[in-house]
Amino acid sequence: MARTLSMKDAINEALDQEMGRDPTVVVLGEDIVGGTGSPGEDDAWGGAMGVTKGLIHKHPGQLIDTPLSESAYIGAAIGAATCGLRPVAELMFVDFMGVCLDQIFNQAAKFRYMFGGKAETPVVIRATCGAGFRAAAQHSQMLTPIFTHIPGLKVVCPSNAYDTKGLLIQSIRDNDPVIFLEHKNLYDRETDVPEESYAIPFGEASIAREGTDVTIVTYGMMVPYSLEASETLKREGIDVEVIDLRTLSPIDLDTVFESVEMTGRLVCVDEANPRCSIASDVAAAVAQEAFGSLKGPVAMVTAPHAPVPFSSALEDLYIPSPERIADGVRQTMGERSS
Amino acid sequence: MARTLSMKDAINEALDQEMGRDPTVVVLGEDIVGGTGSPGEDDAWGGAMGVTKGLIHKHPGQLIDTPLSESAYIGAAIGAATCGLRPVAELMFVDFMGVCLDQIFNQAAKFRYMFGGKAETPVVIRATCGAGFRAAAQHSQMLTPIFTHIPGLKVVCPSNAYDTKGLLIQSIRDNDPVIFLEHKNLYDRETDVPEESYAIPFGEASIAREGTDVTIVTYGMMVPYSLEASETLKREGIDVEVIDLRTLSPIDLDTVFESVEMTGRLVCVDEANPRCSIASDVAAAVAQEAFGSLKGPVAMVTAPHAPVPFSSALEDLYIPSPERIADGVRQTMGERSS
Amino acid sequence: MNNPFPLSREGLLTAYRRMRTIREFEERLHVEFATGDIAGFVHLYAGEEAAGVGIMMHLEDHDRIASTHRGHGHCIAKGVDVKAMMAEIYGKATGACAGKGGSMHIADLSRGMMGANGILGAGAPLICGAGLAAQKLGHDGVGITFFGDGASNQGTVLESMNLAAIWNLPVIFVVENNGYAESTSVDYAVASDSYVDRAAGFGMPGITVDGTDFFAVYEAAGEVIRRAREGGGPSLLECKMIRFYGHFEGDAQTYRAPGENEANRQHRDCLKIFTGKILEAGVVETGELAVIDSEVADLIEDALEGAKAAPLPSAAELTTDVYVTY
Amino acid sequence: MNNPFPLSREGLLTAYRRMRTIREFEERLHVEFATGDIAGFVHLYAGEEAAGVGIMMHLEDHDRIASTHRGHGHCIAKGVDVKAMMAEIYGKATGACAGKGGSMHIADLSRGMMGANGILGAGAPLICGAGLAAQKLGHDGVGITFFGDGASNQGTVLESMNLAAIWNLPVIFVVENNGYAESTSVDYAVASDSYVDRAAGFGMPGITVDGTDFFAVYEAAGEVIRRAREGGGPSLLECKMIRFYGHFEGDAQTYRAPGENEANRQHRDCLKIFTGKILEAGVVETGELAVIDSEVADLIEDALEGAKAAPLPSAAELTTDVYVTY
Ligand SMILES: Cc1ncc(C[n+]2csc(CCOP(=O)(O)OP(=O)(O)O)c2C)c(N)n1
Ligand SMILES: Cc1ncc(C[n+]2csc(CCOP(=O)(O)OP(=O)(O)O)c2C)c(N)n1
Ligand SMILES: [Mg+2]
Ligand SMILES: [Mg+2]
Repeated sequence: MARTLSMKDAINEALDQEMGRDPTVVVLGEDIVGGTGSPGEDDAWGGAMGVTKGLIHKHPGQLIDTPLSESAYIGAAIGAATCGLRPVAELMFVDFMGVCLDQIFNQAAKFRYMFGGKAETPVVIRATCGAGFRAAAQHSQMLTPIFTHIPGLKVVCPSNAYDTKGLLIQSIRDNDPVIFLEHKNLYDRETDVPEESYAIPFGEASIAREGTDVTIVTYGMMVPYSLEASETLKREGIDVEVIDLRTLSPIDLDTVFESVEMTGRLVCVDEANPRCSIASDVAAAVAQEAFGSLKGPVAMVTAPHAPVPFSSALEDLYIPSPERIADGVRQTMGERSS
Repeated sequence: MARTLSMKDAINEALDQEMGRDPTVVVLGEDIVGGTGSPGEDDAWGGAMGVTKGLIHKHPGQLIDTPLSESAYIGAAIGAATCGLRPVAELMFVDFMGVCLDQIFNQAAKFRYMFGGKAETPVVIRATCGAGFRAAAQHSQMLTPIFTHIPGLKVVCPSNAYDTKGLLIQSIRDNDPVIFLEHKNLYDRETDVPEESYAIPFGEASIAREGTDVTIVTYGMMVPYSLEASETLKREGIDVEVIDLRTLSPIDLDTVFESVEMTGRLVCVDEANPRCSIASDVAAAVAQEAFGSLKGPVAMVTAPHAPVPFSSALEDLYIPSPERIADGVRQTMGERSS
Repeated sequence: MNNPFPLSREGLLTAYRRMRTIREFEERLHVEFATGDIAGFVHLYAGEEAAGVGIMMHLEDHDRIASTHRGHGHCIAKGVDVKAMMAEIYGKATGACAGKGGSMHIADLSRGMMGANGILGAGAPLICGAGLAAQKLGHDGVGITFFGDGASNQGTVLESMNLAAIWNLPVIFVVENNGYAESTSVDYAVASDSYVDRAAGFGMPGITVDGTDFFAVYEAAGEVIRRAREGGGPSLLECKMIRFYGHFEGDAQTYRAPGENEANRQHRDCLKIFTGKILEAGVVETGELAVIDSEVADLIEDALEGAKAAPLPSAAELTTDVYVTY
Repeated sequence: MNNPFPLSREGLLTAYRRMRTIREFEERLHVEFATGDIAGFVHLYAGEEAAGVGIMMHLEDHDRIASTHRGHGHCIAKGVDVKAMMAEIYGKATGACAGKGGSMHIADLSRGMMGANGILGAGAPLICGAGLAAQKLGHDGVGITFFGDGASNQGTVLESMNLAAIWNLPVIFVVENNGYAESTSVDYAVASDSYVDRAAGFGMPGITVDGTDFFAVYEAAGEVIRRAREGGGPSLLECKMIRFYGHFEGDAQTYRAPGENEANRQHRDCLKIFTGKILEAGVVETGELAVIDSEVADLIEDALEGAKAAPLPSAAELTTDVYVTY
């Protein structure tokens, strides 16, 4: 019988299995064990969201709590990756990238190229991302386009527990620096997840829903939302194909092009801000490479060009909703406008 | 008789005039005066490129050399901007943003929104950008898409001395945080620049060359390169319109759409890396808003998805050249492919 | 009547009112949070009141503070409107930030409060800017940045200490050392034995005080603030203190020793210590404090009711105030 | 023959050869740069040789260093191939980084050289990683990060000192204090009077030595490296030194006192000081040094000729090695 796991537990299992398989895998971050130096229980937190809870007892010595110095410990993870370890560093919220970005984008991302191919930096940087937690402007961002822009990084943002396990295992085994973004509002969602270890290759989108009328290209939290929109649209007689990119860099454009060739209509859905986004990236690629297949304008459904607001009333409007996604799709169903 | 100035001198003049006009304008950065605390001459550097040379003698007390602590002094400029100063902080190379990005993107950019409209942060962050200096991967980046992605920032990247003076004056007078990016390979290029003070409003692209067959949308160093390509293409009978965006955020899409409506063909040229770039941003906007005007696929001419290489042999290939731009244009001249 | 304290009777009562207001505000939030009515991350200042108030008693509106994720106490001590704060925490249109900021971003520049901050250490560079502005504009304002023991290891804080020292800025670096960063002990995370040593490494004087003792804080803060105002440059002030609740609401606190919270409440409650002293000295009477207590209770009750009843922001607000000019 | 030095005759000659190689390399680059043949930013280590070599004499290939923008000396002292370095500076396919890195990014992980770095202070976190790896993999390797007086104010460096101390990492923080950051004086930019104080603020021992005195550096480095290897944790080592040339090639150096460079060359040339001592003690003879000098001159000449003659990278290289796997 199939076993279900939450995305949170899938991450825990992936880390557990990889640490068990390879003693050079070390996990470090703020309170990822918890209680270090404190008088109470050890394993007191397992990370701010409890994702790494319980691992320290299975792999003592492979998990390390860090001080609140992201440049130092993320940089240390990167340096250690060039010295024989395979570190998985947790950045509690991706919003904190601003205090440690240099180590990620000028160091880890560029070593191999700058050093003429003579470096390998097998580091994974895990971070939570996304809105919907009432966590306001500095704890709710996607920032996926920023990492995707940077050559030398691989960028992963899974939409479900099954993919999460397989992609995290791949990330740890991969020899390039990987930014692994976990949407906090997906943490508790469950899917079937096999117990055995498995890796999902990078650069392979998955077709979350097959359809023939319109192609939605998206990732992360917007995958379930797009699926929800598709159900609504189905009742209106619109048959939507939903492509889950899974990895943003590398990106699987072939799957996108194939789908658009069939449907002729494209809606790019992105929880990130709109300018220079994943949505615009995909829309532009199609306008360049698959223009001839398009029956009409592409649509983009994204967050507005604004920080994430705190108030539930505003945050609910901020996040692209299944309704707004459905509207985007309906918009593309008009005939070619020219 | 018209007076010509280099872009470097145009910046110097804009700072000079604004500091003279308003004593709350202060300029700070590393070695922007030079020689502080040292036994030799003061005004020893005027910044790494000599841009601020001579200003300290005209405006003593309004220029401040900083220690090599970008988070601290860029953050101080931001904090001071909320306390009645109008600081212009120099980040020597935009590539150094990784050590101070939090202050820019989570603080300056978000204050006004997070505080419910009750903050003004009139700060300008000047930085050099761009390749062609044989300065390798950590001193040659554009990074324009990263700042453009972030709501709350205004992003300027001028292509000539005249615009530079007017846009820098506007940046200093503007009450929002402005990222002002100066392409180091444009510094010595001269244009006519009026002596009197003038401001160029944000969000108004300029048509660097009128043409009817194809629209090139670009900015910065790629403007002169696109103009060069246009001259070549003219001899082939292709009449190119070149749009210089000047400000990337806000962006003047109306001018882009109008031009594409006329030409039906779009080439987006960007010195930045391709993924989630300004090029893809503009291409996507057109595919969404002006799709009906397009006669065929858009083309994008950008740097490759790679860090900037050191060797002249590689760097010359890295930067989109007039030849590659011309190729991009030729590509769009084929008929609609569908 | 003999007053052995460095504050007048009125001063003492003002300090008490502020501390009591913070305590009441936080205790009520703790209860309300448990009902599920309050969203997001809420970090309570209860137990730490003497530090914020002891320092802020020396400040005027033209003095600036840069606060932390645990900012309610700093806000109240600096004079931010309590009702606007409460409404903000409830995400309402009448909030201090029109509902857009929430607990972690309450600000009121008109009162010199530059914002709570969701990014550890981020206030340190900003407050250097406040100090720089005071210097350049020629007024005697000072800037105070608060950060916890955990945040004291952020590069931004450390860079700013050096910057403030070489520019001789009127800035105070206040370490609110409550012994924990989330679940992690300060003994593990901070390498030096003493923050005074760390201050010395950046060429500035440092003082450590018992942050549960209002008077100790008040006096030390008075000294470093006076020095800063007079052009004597920055200082570091470490307040050793107690956080009564978890890191944020919802924290099970298993990292604490058994009985730790109870012992703290009993022996190290800064408010009890303060009232004990002023009552014992006979400078104020129990009845006076009781009046304040009931006024404060009413204020917080009002604030809560007001916040609950207030309207949510309208949809149009979603995209306003990203920029001053568009 | 009586050898009063802590190194054998061979050790002394090796040290001399390394310092001489750096000096020759840099002096030749200075000349070649002026011809316009060399592109980009070039920061010369001439004058500072005793520090890099004095430290690196204690290191093996499994020890790691993280260098700076002024990295040629560290590379040579750590054993990076001089010809590959020169070819790299000329942007050639035969360069240490296949021409993709240039002067500011020369690296050779096989020799434990983790790279020159264009970002000030960036090596400090990276070297903590090297120390962590040594700890976890259970070998006795140490990590040394170099940074200048200017870069000593970077948050990354300061955070890393705390991290190294609390994790007891086998890491040494070497401040190469040449008195200037570009044109700006260390006296202006660094708040504390002494780097030893700064080290104390992060709970680690610090030593200041005269970086123009090879033996002073060698002994102090020996001590802190030994301690680190034996599990005694990190230290800070400040070397006070002289930069003979400008910040980068092309710097007019008007910030210096008149005659400063000449006086430095005359009285504070670490190479002259070293040879003076070993010759005076009679441990080596002038002729031996002359042989090394001419061998080194030949090596650098070869390296230069090789670099000039080498092919540029091919166009296909533009997009290779962005990733290990695509
Ligand atoms: C740059 C950054 N890193 C991590 C966090 C997550 N975080 C928020 S509060 C906190 C603990 C702070 O501890 P401390 O500074 O001692 O303050 P306290 O909560 O004890 O008042 C952490 C790790 C953050 N907000 N910003
Ligand atoms: C983060 C960062 N800020 C600024 C620079 C520009 N920069 C390169 S070298 C240098 C001066 C460094 O001085 P110091 O650390 O004393 O080293 P030295 O050049 O004296 O060896 C500066 C400001 C940089 N490369 N990186
Ligand atoms: Mg704390
Ligand atoms: Mg120096």
